[in-house]
Amino acid sequence: MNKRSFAQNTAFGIFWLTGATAVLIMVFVVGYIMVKGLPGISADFFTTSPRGGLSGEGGIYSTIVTTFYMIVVTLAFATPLGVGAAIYLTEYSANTESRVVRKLVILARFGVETLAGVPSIIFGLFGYALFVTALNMGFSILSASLAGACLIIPVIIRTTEEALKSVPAGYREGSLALGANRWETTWKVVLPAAFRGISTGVLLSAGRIVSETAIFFVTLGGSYRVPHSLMSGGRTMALHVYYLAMETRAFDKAMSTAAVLVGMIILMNLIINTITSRISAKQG
Amino acid sequence: MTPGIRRTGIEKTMKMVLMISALASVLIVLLIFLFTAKEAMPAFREIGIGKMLSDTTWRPGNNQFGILAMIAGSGLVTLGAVFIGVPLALGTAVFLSEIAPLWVAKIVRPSIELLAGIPSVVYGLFGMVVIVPWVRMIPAPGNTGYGLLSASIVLAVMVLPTIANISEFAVRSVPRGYKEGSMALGATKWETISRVIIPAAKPGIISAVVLGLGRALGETIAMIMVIGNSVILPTPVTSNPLSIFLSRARTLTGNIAVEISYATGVHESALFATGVILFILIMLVNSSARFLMRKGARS
Amino acid sequence: MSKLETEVTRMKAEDYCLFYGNFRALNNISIEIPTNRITAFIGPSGCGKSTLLRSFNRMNDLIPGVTTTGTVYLDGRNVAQEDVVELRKNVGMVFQRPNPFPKSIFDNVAYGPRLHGTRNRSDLAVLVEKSLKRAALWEEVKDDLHKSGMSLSGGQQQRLCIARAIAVEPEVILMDEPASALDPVATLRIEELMNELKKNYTIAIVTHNMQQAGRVSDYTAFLLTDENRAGNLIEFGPTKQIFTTPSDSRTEDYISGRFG
Amino acid sequence: MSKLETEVTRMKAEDYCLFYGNFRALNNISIEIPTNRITAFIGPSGCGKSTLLRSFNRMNDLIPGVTTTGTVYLDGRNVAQEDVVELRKNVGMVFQRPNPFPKSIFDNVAYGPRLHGTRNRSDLAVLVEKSLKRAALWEEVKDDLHKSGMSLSGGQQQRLCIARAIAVEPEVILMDEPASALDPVATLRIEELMNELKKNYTIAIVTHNMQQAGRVSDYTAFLLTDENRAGNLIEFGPTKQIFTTPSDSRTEDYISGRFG
Amino acid sequence: GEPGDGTPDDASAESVETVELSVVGSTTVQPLAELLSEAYEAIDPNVLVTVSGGGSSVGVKSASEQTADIGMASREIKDSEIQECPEIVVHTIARDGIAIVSSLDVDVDGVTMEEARKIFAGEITDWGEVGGTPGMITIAAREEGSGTRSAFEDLVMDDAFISETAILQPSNGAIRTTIASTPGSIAFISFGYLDDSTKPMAIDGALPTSGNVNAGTYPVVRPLNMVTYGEPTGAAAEWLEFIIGEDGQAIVAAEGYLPVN
Ligand SMILES: Nc1ncnc2c1ncn2[C@@H]1O[C@H](COP(=O)(O)OP(=O)(O)OP(=O)(O)O)[C@@H](O)[C@H]1O
Ligand SMILES: Nc1ncnc2c1ncn2[C@@H]1O[C@H](COP(=O)(O)OP(=O)(O)OP(=O)(O)O)[C@@H](O)[C@H]1O
Ligand SMILES: [Mg+2]
Ligand SMILES: [Mg+2]
Repeated sequence: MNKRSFAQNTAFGIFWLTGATAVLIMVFVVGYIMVKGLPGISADFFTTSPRGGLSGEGGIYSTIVTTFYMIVVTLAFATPLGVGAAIYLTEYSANTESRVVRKLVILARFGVETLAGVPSIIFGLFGYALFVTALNMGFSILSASLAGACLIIPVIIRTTEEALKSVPAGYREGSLALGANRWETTWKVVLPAAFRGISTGVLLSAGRIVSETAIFFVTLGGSYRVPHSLMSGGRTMALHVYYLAMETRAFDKAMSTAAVLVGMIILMNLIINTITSRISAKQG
Repeated sequence: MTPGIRRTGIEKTMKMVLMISALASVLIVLLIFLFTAKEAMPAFREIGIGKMLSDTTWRPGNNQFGILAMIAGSGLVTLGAVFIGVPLALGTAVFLSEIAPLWVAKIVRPSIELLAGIPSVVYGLFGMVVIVPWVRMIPAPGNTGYGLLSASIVLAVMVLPTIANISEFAVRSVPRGYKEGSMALGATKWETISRVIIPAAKPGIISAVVLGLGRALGETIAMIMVIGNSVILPTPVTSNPLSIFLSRARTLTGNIAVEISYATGVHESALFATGVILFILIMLVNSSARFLMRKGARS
Repeated sequence: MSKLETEVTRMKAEDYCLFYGNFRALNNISIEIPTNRITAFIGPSGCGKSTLLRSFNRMNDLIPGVTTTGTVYLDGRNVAQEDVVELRKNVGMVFQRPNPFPKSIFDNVAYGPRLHGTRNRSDLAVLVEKSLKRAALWEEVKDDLHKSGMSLSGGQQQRLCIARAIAVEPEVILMDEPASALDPVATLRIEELMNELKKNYTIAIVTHNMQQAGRVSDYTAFLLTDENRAGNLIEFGPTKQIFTTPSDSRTEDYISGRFG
Repeated sequence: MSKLETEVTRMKAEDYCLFYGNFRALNNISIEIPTNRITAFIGPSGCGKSTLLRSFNRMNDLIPGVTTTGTVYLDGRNVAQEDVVELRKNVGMVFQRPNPFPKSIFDNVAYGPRLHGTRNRSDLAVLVEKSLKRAALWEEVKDDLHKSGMSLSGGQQQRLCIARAIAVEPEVILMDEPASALDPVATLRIEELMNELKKNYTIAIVTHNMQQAGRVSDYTAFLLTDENRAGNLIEFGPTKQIFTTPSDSRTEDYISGRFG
Repeated sequence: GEPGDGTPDDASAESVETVELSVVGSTTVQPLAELLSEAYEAIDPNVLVTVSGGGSSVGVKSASEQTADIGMASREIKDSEIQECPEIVVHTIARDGIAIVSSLDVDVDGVTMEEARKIFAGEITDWGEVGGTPGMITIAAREEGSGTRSAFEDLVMDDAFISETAILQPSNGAIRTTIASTPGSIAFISFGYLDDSTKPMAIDGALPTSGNVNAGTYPVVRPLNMVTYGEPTGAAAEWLEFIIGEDGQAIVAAEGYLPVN
């Protein structure tokens, strides 16, 4: 008996330790970035653009603008496609249909799963070969966001599917039994009920765009000008961290930019958690 | 009836549109493969796949394009990350799902979510300024801090959330009945966890690890910032075989990112070929994870 | 069965079989649902009551792998050849668990009419009021029509779903254990309501509860699984007769509680 | 209740209340479980039958936020002060849904004994055989002991769970609706088995099924929720008496089916 | 403006609207070009110069295919590139010395060309062999294909190869960081990246200074080029003129590069 509870105490001790380690790692990484980065942040830092070539002077204004552009344009491409695909996969594919359609659904699922596993540098290569070079779009927000959309489409599809699946079947049956067709049911009942879940997915994807570096490294060009059209190149904040760290010696600026990035991610996580906890509060 | 016809029309159109969006992913995968493969063709033709895969020398200036060293680099850094990260991730997963009181879980889970959200370039930066100097303090000839160990540590932290989340899910989806059944027989909590819950969650846990592996293989930016990027087959730097991790290396992903800017001709094509090989490698890893997951779900 | 002959048949199943994949869930069912009457389907769990009920408005079409043989008629027309949207408009359904949409009470009831082309705000208001009154819910909610349908009690939600079904003015209302999620008081309300509704509608209900079937229905169909787990119609007739002088001993066994 | 006085009490609850957070699920329950008898807990859904049953082996300890007042005794000792592992060894449990581990039949049955120190392979083999025989499963599985417990039919799985519970040689076996997931044939097997087991064990079961309670139990406890949804013990006594001459009208109503 | 629409023909100088010039290519030239664009904007606010990276080859290709107004290359233009697009015009805007630098702890002040070659080829592996305190030499280098590396290989390595064990970094800045933080290390970087975090090393007695380059005693020099499709006109011509002019060359010099005249 004693031996059994000793084994339990030892094991649980180790598990507590791993849990604590995970938290400590987070605190250390985030804490380090914040401690090194926050002192360099002032109002100027947000309102001026990088300048001075190798000196790494200036703030991050234009990189914020570019990041924002990237989020908006990428989501504009990916959200309709991703949500549409998820609707098809959850709402339409269950119906008995021709063999062909069922084969197509299996194919589509395979596509989504594969896409979800493709590493971002491959999206970068692809974007570089297709959009930048073959389609002559050059280093531009358009090229980069098309490549970026490929990265987040699976994320949006997956989270949307989850959200759609958590809509009670009773809503659908209720609507169909009143003589609504599939699309009416989806548009009027299912999508509104899944809205919060879908926005979580979209926000999550926005986070991916904010964090992404490898893809934009080869498709966005890295100009630190404020972009003024879809064909302008640019530099996202994450990319700026990379340039600052690798090109200049302005590690302090790199840390400050990283701190802003991490702050943004924390904010997004907070929003997502509020949304999801509200969802579960409503359902529970 | 006009509204009826209009409604049917909308329904049919939307169905078409939605189906096309569902197939867009397939199209993208296809395009990605075709385009990378097309660009890679000259390299495969001129160098030969076999030669690329078996040759350790990468010297584009001299028309030598072996990527074995990079495959070894990717493999070793992933191995290191798994070695460091997996125990931590699994421990955290079991801790979160079975042991942690609610208030503790409320601290640990967001921490892990945050780790998942931190951009890889920030991990790279952190690795450069914190991990690399730490590793440099290990006394060994030629140890500069840049190398597999630093990269593995950084990567371990990066894959921790993936593995922890998926395996926590696997542990959580073990039916409550197993747990109650075991406890009702007079098992302690730990006996229940170790003898019933973990074995039942094993397929899920394994596929979590494999999925983490896929993630690790695909990581790029953080890797090039800390791994040293030398194209050598990693070898132990001292008599201790573990010192292989102090060796510098280059990953497949790093090879692409480091050289793509300046490459032309066959060199550029060889980088696309590296991409194709990476793509296939990761597809293999991920589909084995999927296979394991399905097998787990069936049993 | 003599009394049935004097009734007008609204719906009818003929030699109807239904398969979930290879599994035969309904075996050769022939049954008539008389107009302006309440017909109850009873039988042990899994005997196919819900499946049969859902065949009348083709809800089973939604389930992958379902195939059928035989025919279901509405007013003499084969439902399989009707437009399914139109059919479901004519044959409404109320589910076991109340399932109001996460919309306001008003929008819940107006949902169907809007689909079917009623856009005018005041027409809708009239229709909503009429439907809620018929469903005996109006008095309780008339001041809160903008409140979410989800915020009502279980019994109110079920009546809301009935109002929603009535609002599209169907000919038939199918109810799958409409009271099983409710407390005795709410159950009583729903039962009274059914009696009220049968003046205008044809009603078919599934119920687990012998007492309920006895209290509320005019006709009763008893289903039972055979040795292959396929549902068969054992007996069908006026409720009185089924409950007092069943012609099949299995019916008697079931009703007196010797089964299940 | 006179007959109870001649029985030996194995377990006992005294003034027992249980709270899920702030919600009082059991209110002041006092009941005795006599040795080598089958005691049935009946009552409508949500009245606290499962909760009460799980109090006897402290399974409710696993649920966060549960608090209790009053005392539960096993052989006169307060279970709250016993070692919980030892208690659960002595008070076994069989669940509503058969829950074999995803292990071989042999390992399922040997699981408990191994925990409690039996390591010797041949001892285990003897014990497994004995337990499976008692659970009336041996003949069906003796050639496939290495097969997964999950591959058995529902009824076999439930008997496997009973064998698993018996293998640790408890004094009391608690069964929470052990037959509700089973078909009539399997149910009959389990009922016969209970009659067999009561020679050696004290058994308490929860059941929804009046007929089953009537057929199988020696004593019956009837629980009902009060106006606060808290479960109260309405009546407890020999099953015959409860079913034929209940002293509380609510018991009669329930048993004759006028409730739920 | 799309990158393609700023071709010489339609970049009209009379227009008061903002003209955008897209400049793409070498990451070595990029920071310098950014400074030059900032300075030029102060003179002519109607011209907006957008500088993107991508690498020397991308620079030449972009100019040839007219997807950018101006390409940047930190190396000589290859014959193959000229063959592919004979219309391209090369403008050398600066010269760049490539300096050998070591970490501050190294006590060797200079090497011969031969020694440099052997060190980078991995034949000399200890500082003791070149007159310093014995200790292992750690080499860092730019990646294959980079302009800096190609120039260094052409000018220093002859037919030898840079050792495979070298730490490779994809930018001059990262090289400098690596050297600054790694004891006993050596690398080559562009003059523009020289600062006091690393120690410049003399080659054949000549320290890497502009003076020595101008005097012809420092041997490792390459051109920094801008490439246009055809002779530049309009804003592109004006900007390039500005760069070659006095103000532009002052910036070039201030950044540590060598003016062209
Ligand atoms: N979607 C389905 N796929 C496969 N089999 C199904 C499906 N739905 C029901 N069945 C099977 O068909 C049979 C009849 O089911 P049905 O739901 O009609 O029974 P029921 O009489 O309504 O039972 P209950 O009283 O429990 O609701 C059962 O054996 C059931 O398992
Ligand atoms: N884990 C829990 N947390 C909170 N409340 C609970 C929990 N488990 C049960 N309850 C509540 O306690 C009351 C009694 O539940 P219990 O499961 O004991 O009922 P029961 O008589 O077994 O019902 P059934 O016949 O449906 O199984 C119910 O109101 C139930 O909602
Ligand atoms: Mg049913
Ligand atoms: Mg229960």
